[in-house]
Amino acid sequence: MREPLIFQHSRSGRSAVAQYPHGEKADVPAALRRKQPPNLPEVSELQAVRHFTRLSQLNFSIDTHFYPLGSCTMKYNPRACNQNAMLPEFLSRHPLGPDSAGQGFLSCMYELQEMLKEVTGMKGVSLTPMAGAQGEFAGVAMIRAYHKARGDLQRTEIICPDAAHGTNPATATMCGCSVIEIPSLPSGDIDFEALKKAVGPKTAGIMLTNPSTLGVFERRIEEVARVVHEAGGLLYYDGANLNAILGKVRPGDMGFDVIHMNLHKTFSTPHGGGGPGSGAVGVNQRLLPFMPVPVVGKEGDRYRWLDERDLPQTIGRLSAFMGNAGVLLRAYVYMRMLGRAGMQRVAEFSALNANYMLARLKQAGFDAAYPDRRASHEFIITMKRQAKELGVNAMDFAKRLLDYGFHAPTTYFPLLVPECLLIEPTETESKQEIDAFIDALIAIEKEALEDAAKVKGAPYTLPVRRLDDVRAAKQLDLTYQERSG
Amino acid sequence: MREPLIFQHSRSGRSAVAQYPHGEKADVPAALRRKQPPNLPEVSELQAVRHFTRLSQLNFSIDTHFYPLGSCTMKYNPRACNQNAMLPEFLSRHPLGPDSAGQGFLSCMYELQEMLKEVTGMKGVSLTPMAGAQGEFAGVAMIRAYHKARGDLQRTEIICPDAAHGTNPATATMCGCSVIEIPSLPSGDIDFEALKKAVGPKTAGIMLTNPSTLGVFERRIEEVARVVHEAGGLLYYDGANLNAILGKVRPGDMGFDVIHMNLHKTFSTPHGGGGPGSGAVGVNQRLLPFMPVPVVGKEGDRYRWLDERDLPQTIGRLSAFMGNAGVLLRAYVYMRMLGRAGMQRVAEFSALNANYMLARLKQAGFDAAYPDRRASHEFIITMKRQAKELGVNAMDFAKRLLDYGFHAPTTYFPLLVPECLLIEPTETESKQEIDAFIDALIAIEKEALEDAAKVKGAPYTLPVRRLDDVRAAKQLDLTYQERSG
Amino acid sequence: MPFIPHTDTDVKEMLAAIGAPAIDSLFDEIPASLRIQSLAGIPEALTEMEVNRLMQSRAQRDGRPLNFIGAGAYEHHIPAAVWAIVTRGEFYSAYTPYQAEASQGTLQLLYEYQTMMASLTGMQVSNASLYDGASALAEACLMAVRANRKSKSARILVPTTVNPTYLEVSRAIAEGQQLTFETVAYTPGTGTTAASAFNAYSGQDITAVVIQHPNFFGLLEDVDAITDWAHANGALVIAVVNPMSLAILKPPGEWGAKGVDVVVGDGQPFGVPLSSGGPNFGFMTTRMEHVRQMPGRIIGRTVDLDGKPGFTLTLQAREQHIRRSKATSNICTNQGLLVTAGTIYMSLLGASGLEQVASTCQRRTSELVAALTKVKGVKLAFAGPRFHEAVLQLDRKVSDVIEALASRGIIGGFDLSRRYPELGNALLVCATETRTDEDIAAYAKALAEVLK
Amino acid sequence: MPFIPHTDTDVKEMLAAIGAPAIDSLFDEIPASLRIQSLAGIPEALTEMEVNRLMQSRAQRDGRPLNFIGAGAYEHHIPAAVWAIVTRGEFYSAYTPYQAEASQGTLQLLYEYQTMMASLTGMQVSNASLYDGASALAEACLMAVRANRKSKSARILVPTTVNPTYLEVSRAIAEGQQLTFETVAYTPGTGTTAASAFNAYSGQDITAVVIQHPNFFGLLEDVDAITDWAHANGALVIAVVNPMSLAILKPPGEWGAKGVDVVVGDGQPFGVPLSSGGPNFGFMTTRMEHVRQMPGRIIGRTVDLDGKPGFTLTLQAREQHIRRSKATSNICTNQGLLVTAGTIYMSLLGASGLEQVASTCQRRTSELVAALTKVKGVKLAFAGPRFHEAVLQLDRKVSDVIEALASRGIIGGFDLSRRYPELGNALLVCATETRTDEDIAAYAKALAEVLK
Repeated sequence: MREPLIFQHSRSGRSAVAQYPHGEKADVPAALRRKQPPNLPEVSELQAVRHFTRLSQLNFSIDTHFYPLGSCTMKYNPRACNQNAMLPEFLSRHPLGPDSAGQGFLSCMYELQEMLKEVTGMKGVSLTPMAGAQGEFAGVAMIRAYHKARGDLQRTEIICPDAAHGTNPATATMCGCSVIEIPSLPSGDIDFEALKKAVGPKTAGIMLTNPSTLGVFERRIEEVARVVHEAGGLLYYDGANLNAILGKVRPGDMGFDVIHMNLHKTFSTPHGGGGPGSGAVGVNQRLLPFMPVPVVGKEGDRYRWLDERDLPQTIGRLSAFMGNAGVLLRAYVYMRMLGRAGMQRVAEFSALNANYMLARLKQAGFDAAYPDRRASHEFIITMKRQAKELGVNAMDFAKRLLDYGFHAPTTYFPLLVPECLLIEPTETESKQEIDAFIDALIAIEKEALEDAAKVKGAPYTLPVRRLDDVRAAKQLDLTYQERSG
Repeated sequence: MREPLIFQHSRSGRSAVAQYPHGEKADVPAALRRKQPPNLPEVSELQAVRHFTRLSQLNFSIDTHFYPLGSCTMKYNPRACNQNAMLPEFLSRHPLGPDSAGQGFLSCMYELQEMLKEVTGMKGVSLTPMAGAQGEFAGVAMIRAYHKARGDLQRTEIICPDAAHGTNPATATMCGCSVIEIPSLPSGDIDFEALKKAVGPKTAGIMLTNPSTLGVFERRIEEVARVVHEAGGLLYYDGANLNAILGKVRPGDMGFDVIHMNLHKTFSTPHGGGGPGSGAVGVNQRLLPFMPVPVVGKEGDRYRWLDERDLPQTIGRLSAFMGNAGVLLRAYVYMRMLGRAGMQRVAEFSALNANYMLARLKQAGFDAAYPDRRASHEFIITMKRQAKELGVNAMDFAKRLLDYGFHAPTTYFPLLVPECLLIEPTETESKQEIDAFIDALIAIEKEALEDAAKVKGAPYTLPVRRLDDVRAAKQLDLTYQERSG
Repeated sequence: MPFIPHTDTDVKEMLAAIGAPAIDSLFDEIPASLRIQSLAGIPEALTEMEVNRLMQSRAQRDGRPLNFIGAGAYEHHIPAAVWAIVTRGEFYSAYTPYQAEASQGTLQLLYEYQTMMASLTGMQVSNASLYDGASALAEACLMAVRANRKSKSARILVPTTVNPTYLEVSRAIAEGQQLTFETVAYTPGTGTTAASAFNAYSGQDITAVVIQHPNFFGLLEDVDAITDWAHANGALVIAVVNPMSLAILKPPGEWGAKGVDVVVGDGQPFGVPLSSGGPNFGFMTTRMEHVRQMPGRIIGRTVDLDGKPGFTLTLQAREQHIRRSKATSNICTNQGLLVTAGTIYMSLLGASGLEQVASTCQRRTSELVAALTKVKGVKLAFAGPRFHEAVLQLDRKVSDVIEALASRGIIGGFDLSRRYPELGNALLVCATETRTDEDIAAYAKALAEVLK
Repeated sequence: MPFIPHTDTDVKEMLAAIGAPAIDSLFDEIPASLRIQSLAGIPEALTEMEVNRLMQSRAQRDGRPLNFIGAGAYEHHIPAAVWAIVTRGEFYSAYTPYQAEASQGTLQLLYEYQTMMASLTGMQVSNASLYDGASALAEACLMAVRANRKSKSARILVPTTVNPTYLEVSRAIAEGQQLTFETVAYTPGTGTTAASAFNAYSGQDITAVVIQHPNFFGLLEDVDAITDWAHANGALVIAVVNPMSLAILKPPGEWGAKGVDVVVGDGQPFGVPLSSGGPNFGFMTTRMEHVRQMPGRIIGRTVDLDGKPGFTLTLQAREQHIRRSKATSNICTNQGLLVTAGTIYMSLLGASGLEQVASTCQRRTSELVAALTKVKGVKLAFAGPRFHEAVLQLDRKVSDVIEALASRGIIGGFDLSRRYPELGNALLVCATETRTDEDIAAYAKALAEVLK
C-alpha cells in the first residue's frame, strides 16, 4: 500500500468546515496582513482521516511488531496511562493557572518526584527536562553550576567513555565543557587506568551509563566513583539503561551525584515516532540548590510550584512551562500500576529476556561482542564475520528482519563494535516472540549462505525497498513544491 | 501480513493481571461450581493489543478505503460523534437509573425524536429498535396491531416488490403475515397493474423502499399510496435508502404510515464490522398508540420515559432497555452538526456522486440496469455482457477491485438484475476518489479482455486469496478446537 | 458544507458529465408536489466545537453518580486497551464482511469470539452475536420451535425469575409466530424456581423451558433438576446466563444429564459500557445438531485458492438475503463492534481474570447486603446462594427512596414493586468489582439518612 | 505481574538455556554491597481499575474552570479526529524512524509537516520539530551564532516584549556557550518595541535580533522596520511567532526587505491540548542556506532501489550520534506525536479554516476587553492593534483577584506584576474561539463581584 502526499489530495476551496467558526474577519493593519494564504492541504475531514490512518499503517510499532531497538527500551505502553493522562480535566488545565486550581495535578507530580527519588536513590528530582538530552544538559549544567558556586572555575572537562551515547559529548559541549574520551577495555568495562590518568583539577565530572551502551554492567563503579570524587569531580548518570537495574541497584547508591531518567524508556511513556521524551533529573544533596525549576513542593497538605524565588541558585528554566506534563502523568500512572514489586520485575525480566536471547544466539553460532559477560537488558552481537565471509553486513541483516516482520535492532551503535546489532527485547515481550526473532536471524544467516544477494536486496515486503540515503542528503528535497491544483 | 489465532499466542498461566482484582474466592455450592476453566486465551496485555491491532489492519474500512457498498451507505463517520457519545457520564449511566438522574441524556433522545419526525414527516418516533431489521419488525407489528385493534383480523398479507431487501419478506413472516410479491417493470418502477390486483381485504400493507433497491425513485408513489389505502392497507417505508432523499421529499408526505430509519446509514453511526445498527421507527397519527416502548416524553421542562402505562396499546418492548442508546447519541450529534441545510446536502451530493459515476460508466461502455433513469444515491450496472463474452463475472470484477484498493460494490443484489453491481458512493466521497474507482473498473475490463484468468484469480494482494465458501459450508469449522498449550 | 468534499469546480464538471443543469434537476423524477424546500424544524448546523460544548453540558447535567443497579446491565472495569482498539477506524468504520478477503480482521476476530463463547457456555457452536440478551432469548424461543421437531405446541415455559423484560421482549417478538409463553412461579420463601413447580406440565407438549441462572433476583437456580425435567418431557432447554457468572458457575452445557440446548445472554459485562443500556450484544450458543436452526451470522474457517486458511461468512442459506420469507430470522446485522469489545475483553482477562472478577462481584454484593441490612428498616428477602444481586425489602416506598438517594449521588437499585408486587417494597441491588468499601459505606450512610 | 508475559514454564526454560540457577543470578556482576532488596518508598501496585479511580478523583479535584489565560499556551478547539489518529498504536508506539522502510508513515507525515510549516512561515525549510517554543528560541540563538559567520560577538538582542520565560530558557540553555542576551525596552505608551530603540546598537557587532510577533502583550510589532534594521547592521533576525497568527499576519519570510532568517515558535495551538503546558512542540524554519546549521531531525524525500519515492532522515551528519561533541545540538528526539497532531490539525483546518480561527480569536479578545473594561477598576493598558491577548490594569493586587476568580470557576489571566512591575497591577488576558458570549459575560460578572 502506498499513499500520495496530502497535498496531492488537495483541491482548492475545500476544508473540514465543521472544525471552525465562520464569518469573522480579523482587524489587522494592511501592512501586517498576510497576502498569500499558506500552502496547506485543502481536504475534507474524511480525506484527512483516511490519509493519516493509511499513513499510520505504514509504520512498524510496538503495538504491531516486536521492536528490539537497543538502547531505546521499546516496551509495551499501557493504554491506561494514555487514558488517564487524557482525562478532560488534565487536558484542559492551563499551565499558568493558580496552584489552588491544580492541586490534583500537582499531587501527581509531587508523588512522581518522590517515587523517582526512591528508585534512583537521589535526594531531589526535577521533572522539567523535556527529553533525555535535555536531562543530560540539566545534569551537566548543574555540575558546572556547582563548581562555579564554589569558585572552582577551572573545572571544565567532562570525561566520557568512548562507548557513550553521542548526546553525552554533545551535551558537554553545549555546557561549555571540553570532552575527554577514555577507552573501553575488551571486557566492556572502562579502562580504569586511563580514567585515573584523565582525572585532575580540571575535571568537572564524568558521564556514565551503567549498564553501559555495551550492554554490560560497569563492575568497578565504586572505584570509579571514588577516583572521580577524590579528584574533585562529580558523577553524572545517563539513565538510558535504567530499565536494566530498576529496583536492583540505585545510581545514588553507586555514588552518582546527578542522574537523568528517560521516562519514555524506563517508565514506558510513548515514543511517538520520535518523541515526546521526558528527561527528569535526580540530584544528591549537594546539587539540590541547582535543580531546574519549577519543582513541586508540598507545604502541609497543599502543593505549590517552587521557582527561582525558592531556588535562587537554580540553573534556570528549560521549558516554557514545566516540561512535558502529559508525559509525566503517563509515567506516574505506570509507576502506580507497577508498584514496588513491579519495579523490580522490570529489571529481572528484561535481563532474563536479554540473557536468554544472547545464550540462544551464541548457541546458534552468532558472535557476541562480550561473550563472557552477563547481558544487562540488552546485548551486542557483531556481524563482522558474516560481513567478511558472506558479504552480508549488519545493515543487511537488519533490513531483512523487516521482511520477517520484526523491527531491526539498533545498528552500528555503539560505534566501537564493528558491524554490531544492539538488541534490547524488554521485559514485556514473551518467550515465543523472542524465539521467533531468534529463528528469523538464524534463517537469514542461512539465506545469506545460500544467496547473499537476496539478503542484500532486502526489504522486499515493505512499502518501499531500501532507500537511497546518499541521494537524500545530496539532492535535498525537504518540502513539497508543487502548489495544490 | 497474516496473524495467528489468539489461541495460538496463548500459554497456560498468563493474563493481563493489571485488569482484575486478586485474591477473592467466590462462595458457590460445589454442585453449581465450574470445574474446567473455559478455553479463553492466556496472553499478556501487549499480546492482546498487538494481536487485535494487527487484525484490524486486515480490514478494509471507510477510514482506509473507498467503500461503495450499495444499499449500505458507507459514508464518513464523524469522529466527533464517537467522542461525544463516549463522554464518561454517558458511558457510565445505568439504563434503569431514575429519570431525574438522566435529564441530559433524555433531552438528547427527545430532541432526536423530534428531528427524526421533522425529516420523515411522521407524527411520532420510537428509538428503541436496535437495527433496521428490528425497525422493520416494529413497523409491520404496528400495522398488524392496528388492524387487530380495529377487529380487522383477516388482514395478514404483506405486499413486497420483488426487488425488496430480504429482510422485508423475512420480517413479514416473523409477524405472522404471508408475503405477496409483485414484479418490477423494466423501468424499475413497480408493476402498478399487478399491485392493483394484489390488494384486497386481506391486505395488511405494503413494504416499499423508495428510492427502491434498483436505485431509482418510484415515480407513481402517490398512486400506490392511494391504491393501498383505498384497499384498507397501510404503507410501510423501508428507510434503507433515506439518504437519497433527505431533505428533498419526506416519506410522510408520500403517504407512508410507518417508516424505519437505518441510523447507521443515513445518520452515519458506525457500521462496526456488522453492527450495531439502529432502526428507529416513525409513525403517522393512527399508529401512534402502537409504538414500541420506551419513548421519551416531555412534560414542562422535564423529560421522562413513557412505557406500557402511557401507551397501553404498544406492540411492546424490543430490547432489554431502550435500544442502542450510544448509537442514538452519535446520530444526534451528527444531525446537530449537519443542521437544516446539511440534511439537504446529503441527498444532493449523494445523488450528484451517483449520477456522475453512472454517466461516466455508461460513457465508458458499461451497461446500466436502468439506463434511462436518474440514479438515486446508488445505481446498478450489470456485467451480464462481460460474463458472457469474457467469462468474467460481477464477482470477478468485485474481487479485482480489492487489488486496486477499493472495496467492492454490493454484488448480486438485487437478485433480479443478473451479474449486478449495486454502487453507492455516498456524499462524503470526493470526485477524485470516484474518478479513481471508475478508472479502476475500466482498467479491469481491459485486463479481462487481455487476460481473463488474471481477473478471475483475483484478489492477489490481500491477506488471503479467494476463499472457498463451499468448503466453509460443507466442512463446518466454526470454533478452534485445539486447547492452548 | 460539513463532510461534503466537493469544490465548485468539481460540481460543475460532474454536472457537465451528467448533462444536468443543476443538482436539483437530479431529483426531477420525484413528483414536484411532494418536494419540500426546507426542514424548518431542524436547527441550524453546529460546528464540532459547539456540539462538544452542548454535549458536555448535557453529560455534566447527568454527572457520574455511584451506581448500585444491575438488573441486566453491569458496571465493570473496562481495560483502556479495549476501546482504544475497538474505535480504530478499521473496526469502527468497516461493515459486514461481504467481501471476506477484505475483512479478514473482523472475520478472524468473530471466529475467535465464537470459540470463546462456545467454550465459556460449554456448547459446541456460537453465532457471531445478536442485538442484546432480551432479543436473543426471543430468537432462541423461535429457534427452539424449529429445532424441537417433535413438539408441535410452540409452548414455552418461563419461570417468573427470568428477567421480566426479557419475557416481554420475547412475547413482543415471537407471539406473531404463534408462540405462547407460560410462566412458572418461584417459591416465595427462596426466590428460586423449584423443579417440582414444573410437574403440573409433565406429559404435556412443551417446546422449551427457559432457565435464567443466576436468576433475576441474583439467586442460583436448581438448574440440573429443571434441565433434566425438561429433557424428560421432550422440551428443549434455553439457558439465559450472565456470561461473567460462567467464570465460576457450571456452564449450561453441563447442566443436568445432557446439558442445555441453547444458551443466550447479554455480553455487556464483557467490555461494554453501561451507556444507558446499549449498544450491548446478545450471544447465542448451541449444539452442533441445531446449527442450521440458529439465527444470525456465523463465521467459518476455510481455505483460499492457495490452500491457506481464511475466514468467511458461512451457512448463509439460513439467512434472509437468501431465503427471504423462509429465513431463520430477519436479522442481518450482528453487534460487531461490541463483540469486538467483548473478544478483546475476554482475551485480556482470560479464564483466571474472569474468575477473579466474578468472585469479587459476589463478595462485594455480600458486603453490600451486610452493610445495608444493618440499616434500620432494611431486610434481605432471600438468603440462598447468589451471584451478585440481592433483593432487599424496605419499610418505605421504593421509588421515594431511590429519588432521595439519587439526590445524594447514589443510584440505589432497581425498584421491583411494579413487577413483583408480592415482594412489597423490594429493591434489587448489585455491587460489582468496581464498588469499593468506601462506596458501600457511602451507600449505607445515605440509606440510613433516607430511611431515618 | 503487570505487563510481564512470562509463564513459570517460560522462566524455567529460559534460565536453563542461559545456564543460570535463578533470575537473581543474572545480576551477579553487580557488587553485592550495592544491591537493594526492595523499594520501601514505592506504594504497592494498583490495578488499572484502581488507578482509574485515583486519577479520576485527582482530575475532578481540578475540575474544568473557564480559562482566560494565553501567555504562550492557547485553548483551541481540537477536532476529535486528531487524537483518534494520533493515539493509534502505529503512531503512538513507534520510535524515531531509524529503519526508514519500516517507518514511512511517520516519515511521510513529517515531510508533509515540514512543507506546511515552511509555507506557513514563508521560509524554505523546516526541521521535524523541537521540544517547545522556548527551547526552540534557545536553539535558534545558538544556530544564529553558527550561521552568522561575520559576527564574532555572540550577542543577541531581545526586546522585553518577548515572552520572559522564553528569554530565561534561552539564557539557561545558551549561556554555557558564551552567548549574551541584551534586552531592548518597549515603548511604555504602546507596549511595542520601537525600531529606534535599536539605534543604540547601530554599528556594533550583533549576532541576531529576536522579534516576537504578536508580542507577549498580544500586540503587533513593527516587524518590517526591526528586521531591516537588523539586516542593515549585520545581524540575523529570529522571529518568534504564534503559528495561529500566521493565518492572518504576514509571514516572517516577508518581514522587511529580505525576510527573517530563522522562525521559531510553539506549535501547541495546532491540535495540542493545554495539558498543563506540555508536551507541546517547538517548530523551526529557516532559509535553505542555513539548513546545515539547523538543529533537530530533518526528513528528506529520496528514492528506493526500484526508483520509487520514499522518505528518510537526512543531513544526519549534523547530529549528535554522528558528530558527538561537534554536533549542532544534543537533541536526539523531536516531539513526533505532537507534530502528528499538528499536521492533522493543519490538514483539517486548511488555510481558510485557520484564518477563521485566528480571526475569531482576535474578535473574541476584543469583545472580552470591551466587556471587562466596563467593570469599574479595570482599564486597558495598550490600545494598539493586537492579536488575541490584552493587558488589563486593575485597581487591586492581581494575585488576589486571580484567586477570587478561581474560586468562582474562572481562570482569569496571567499575572504580569512580577515580570513587569512597571505596569502595576497588570493582568494578561486572552479569549480564543472557544470562548462564547456567555463565557465572556460570566467573566465580566465575576470580575465585577470580585472588584466590588
